Amino acid sequence: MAELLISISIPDWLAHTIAALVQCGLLLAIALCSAAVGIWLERKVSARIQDRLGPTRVGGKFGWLQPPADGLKLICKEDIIPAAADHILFRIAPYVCFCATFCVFLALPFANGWVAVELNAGAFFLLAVAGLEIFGVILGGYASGSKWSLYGAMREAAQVVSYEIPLGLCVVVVVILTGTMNLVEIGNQQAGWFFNWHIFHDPFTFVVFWVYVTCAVASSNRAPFDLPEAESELVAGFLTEYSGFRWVFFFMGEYASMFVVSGLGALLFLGGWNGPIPIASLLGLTPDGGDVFGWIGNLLGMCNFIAKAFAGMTFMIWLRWTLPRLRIDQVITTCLKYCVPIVSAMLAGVMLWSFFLPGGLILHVRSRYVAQPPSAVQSRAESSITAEGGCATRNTMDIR
Amino acid sequence: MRNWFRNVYQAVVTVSLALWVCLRYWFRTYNPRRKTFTEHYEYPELPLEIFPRFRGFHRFNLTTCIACERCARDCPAGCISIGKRRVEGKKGFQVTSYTIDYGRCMFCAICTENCPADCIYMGSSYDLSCYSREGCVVDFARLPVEVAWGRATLNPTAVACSKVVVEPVHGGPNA
Amino acid sequence: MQAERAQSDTVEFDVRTDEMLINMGPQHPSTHGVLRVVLRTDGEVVSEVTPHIGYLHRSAEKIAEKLTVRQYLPYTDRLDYLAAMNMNLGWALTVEKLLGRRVSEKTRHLRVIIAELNRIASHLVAAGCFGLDLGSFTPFMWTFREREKIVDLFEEICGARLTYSYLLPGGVTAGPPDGWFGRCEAFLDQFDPVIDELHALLTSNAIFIKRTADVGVLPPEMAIDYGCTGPVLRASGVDWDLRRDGEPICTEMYDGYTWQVIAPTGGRYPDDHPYPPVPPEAVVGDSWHRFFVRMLEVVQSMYLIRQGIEKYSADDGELDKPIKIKEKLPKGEAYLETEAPKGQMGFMIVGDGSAVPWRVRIRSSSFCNISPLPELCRGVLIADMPAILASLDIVLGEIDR
Amino acid sequence: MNARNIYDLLLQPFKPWLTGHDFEAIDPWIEVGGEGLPEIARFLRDQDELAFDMLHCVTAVDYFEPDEKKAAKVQWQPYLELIYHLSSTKRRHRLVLKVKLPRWKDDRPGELPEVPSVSGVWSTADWHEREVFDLMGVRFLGHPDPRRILCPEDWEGHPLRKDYQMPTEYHGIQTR
Repeated sequence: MAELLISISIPDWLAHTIAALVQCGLLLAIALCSAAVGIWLERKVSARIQDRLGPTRVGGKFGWLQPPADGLKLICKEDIIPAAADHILFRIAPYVCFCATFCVFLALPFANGWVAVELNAGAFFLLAVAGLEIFGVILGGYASGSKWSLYGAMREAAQVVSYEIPLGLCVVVVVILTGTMNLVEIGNQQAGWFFNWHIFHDPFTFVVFWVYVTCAVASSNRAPFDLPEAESELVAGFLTEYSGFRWVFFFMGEYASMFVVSGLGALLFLGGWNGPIPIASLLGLTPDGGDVFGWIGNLLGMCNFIAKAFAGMTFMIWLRWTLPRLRIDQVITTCLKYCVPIVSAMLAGVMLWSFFLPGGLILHVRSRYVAQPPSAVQSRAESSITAEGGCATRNTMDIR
Repeated sequence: MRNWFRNVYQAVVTVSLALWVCLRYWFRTYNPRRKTFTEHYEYPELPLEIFPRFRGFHRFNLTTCIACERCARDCPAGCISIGKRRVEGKKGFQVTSYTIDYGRCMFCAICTENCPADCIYMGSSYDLSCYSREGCVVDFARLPVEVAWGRATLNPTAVACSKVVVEPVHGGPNA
Repeated sequence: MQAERAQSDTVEFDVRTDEMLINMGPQHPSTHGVLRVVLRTDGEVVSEVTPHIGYLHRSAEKIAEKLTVRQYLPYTDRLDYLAAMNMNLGWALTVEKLLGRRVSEKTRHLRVIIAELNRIASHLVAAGCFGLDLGSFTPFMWTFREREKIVDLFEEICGARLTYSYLLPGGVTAGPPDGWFGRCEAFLDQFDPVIDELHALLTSNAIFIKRTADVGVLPPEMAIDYGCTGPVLRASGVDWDLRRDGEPICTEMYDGYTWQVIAPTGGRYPDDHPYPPVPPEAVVGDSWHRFFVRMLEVVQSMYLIRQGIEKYSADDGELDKPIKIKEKLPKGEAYLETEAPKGQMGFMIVGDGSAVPWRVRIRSSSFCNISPLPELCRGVLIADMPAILASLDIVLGEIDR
Repeated sequence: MNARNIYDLLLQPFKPWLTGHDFEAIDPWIEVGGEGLPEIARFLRDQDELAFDMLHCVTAVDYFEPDEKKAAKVQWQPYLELIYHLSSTKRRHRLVLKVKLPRWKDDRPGELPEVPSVSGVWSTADWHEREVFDLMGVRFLGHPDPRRILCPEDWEGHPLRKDYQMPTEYHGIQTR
């Protein structure tokens, strides 16, 4: 975009600034929309599960204007800062929380090449920045000057820090499989039919996916791991003293981070923007067919990606309204005693598997018994070795 | 170790079972015949269905009340007070006020049990509210005629009517 | 217990920690009303618990000294408002004991039906709130939905949805309307599968088991010592139910009914039931058992209701009329405990020859059930506090009276 | 085992403390002197054939008629009566124990009557005795935590006494 602007003789610095602003605006829109839709989804799904209807009034039959209405109401609420609170930190915390989540969107590709910042180490960046979110929560909990909030913050710290480990390991599994940390590349490697997705690569990745789901739920503080704001124990945890707009920011941060972890999960395991059926490539909507076709194909891919991310969010919501909450020691136990060993074992398994059967289970069987390999495989990009990765290189030629 | 595997197995099985039960509910609610449970009540739009024995706000028949004060004596909360006046040349009393303090009434229907004239019974209104404790006091003698005579049930409009204080046009003879 | 171990660990490692005093309640989502519990905590570990009650004290006993027994009946609704029918029944039976009266067979059967329906309603709230306090919101909605149907039945029969004032001393205000028993049975039929769903969502759920099994273990001796009654006592393995073991006036209400007292005596439940097995982690007297006993009692209540409907329809006697409002009480005192859903609800009436009792004493089940809370919560984690509290199933209206 | 048998059993060791009984009442009761209460309680709980392991309720009744006209008619002198309802989950029998107390210790108004606590025998008594202290004004000697339980800590008077006057104000709050 910057190049486009420069080409119509706009100064360099201005062009880059405008481009950055436009991209930020787009991402912010996506982040906010995902939060809004997430909130709406949460209310509707929880209502259906509980034999209710959920919002029905605001904005027609389905109450789809409920989130903006909620936001409006919350803005109108009295903004209270407790006397015992650390005023500056108390004010900063929600923005830290939201900004951290927003930063993650920077590296999140929505379609082939549609990413604000295409990083070599995208997966790494994503994990690192997503971990910043707890900073806001801890700040908020600490600065509230309330004991319940402090408990929430401490729980958050303990929980998220320990869940970063299995979460990271889950990502490492995919990195080993693909040999790259570039998220765009990881997405591209899963192009083609749904059995190209990493989740179906082999039984180990299938298990790893579910471990990833567990950890993702835990790291975005959703039930059954919503201990920082466990309402039946800690009143509202770190949110206890927050009201009005600051509370909205925390809330949007939570839903946006739900979107992020779901999106990351889709990217790593569920083929990213590649649909179960490669419609785009079957119809020739690839960059090879021309810019416009490529653009339409990417748009389709983006729809795919967003649909998957929302499916992930729906699953998290569904999970939340089904399960009781774990206790803090059990949360840590689940992480260290169950998730970490399982994912470590699976890591070893994946390594061995990709050594012996590098093509994955279904592809391997297919390539052995079916003469014609799927066309998408041919268009698959050659694997690349990143500076950070440098582990197993995947040779796509083996499949043929 | 066996325990470890059992725990994992248990967790996976029971969580999936629970998810399945919830999913079933989720989709069952889309059945147009079943609907969601709350969909059967469209409260603010449509009034709730009320059973004939419902003990709502009272209905009181001013015309038959003989001001015997049995209801006021029987009331456990002491929320009924009756004002009465002898009528010259006639038997019995005239009821000048019949107040029920709904801030105290607990809708136990004891007042209706022993009424010799059958002039008080439980009505079917349930949605009456006010902003002050004084507003909870309803004087049935001041209600609009059809309500006070027991033909209509106590309703917000009627109560509002009864609360209107009619000021004299001038400040009285000494003003 | 696990949490005790956790506490001893902190001592072993000799980590210097500060204790913190936290106020849980009177406004807290999981104290089931205006209960205030002061926690002394060391990190997540609760080292001392002090319950403070009395925020809902409405001088119920003093009010009774000004009203006749018939007039006082609406006030008994407000003790355990989740099981107002059972409160009415307890009061009615106590008055009848003092007056030396017995009701007709037909009234007796109606009372059984009503009391057991309310027992189901109350246990449903207990189960739902238990789920809610563990962070599972959905069962709460489902149980309240089922309770709503029971409340509808009650509304139809007595005209109120919470404070029923229906089972009066000497009889009932009015018999059930036409078709009421049919609707009652229809409710029971559709309620059957819901129990399975609740079991799927809570009882057998791995997380639920982890959260409740071996948490807040109340040994039988301690339960008896603290006067815990009802499901709390039975979950500790004491086979004690006033419907079977109480005074004649209670037990003869259930004459001719077949049902079982649910108590895991020796760790086993009496019946072969289709419900989930006892998990190996569970210890008799822990929160899980308290929950499970309630869930099984619901099923027993359903048996009782079905039998009651049969017996009521077969009986061609008359329903009794309640006592007069100014019925004179004899001199003397009568104390009677009945098996309310939350435990044994006792009323004592001291009559002095007038219509107004000289003194009324209400012995509430929740009051006794909550009193071992400081013992149960010593050394548990904060998250276990709501779980234990919810498993005791308290109603503050009854505790504070 | 009915109240008569229990009385006979108690007669042997505790004769001086048994001050009265009524086996014909609706709930047969045995009245004991206050000083012997803990021993009798322990005996009732620990004797195998008695095994009164559950204390249901501790309460008090104030026999005092504030109305002078009516007071002239009643036969009794004003007194307080403590009532303990016991039962045995093992032996399935029940008993009512009563303790008669003066309304005021040494007849000095304001001095609460005293009775030994049984909270060491049955833990139920702990809270119930607190409640009796709170509402009736009986001091339980040896109680581990003699605080008010239902009323606020700084409440004055004991509301269930017949001559109790409700204060018109509590910390600036109108009470009526």
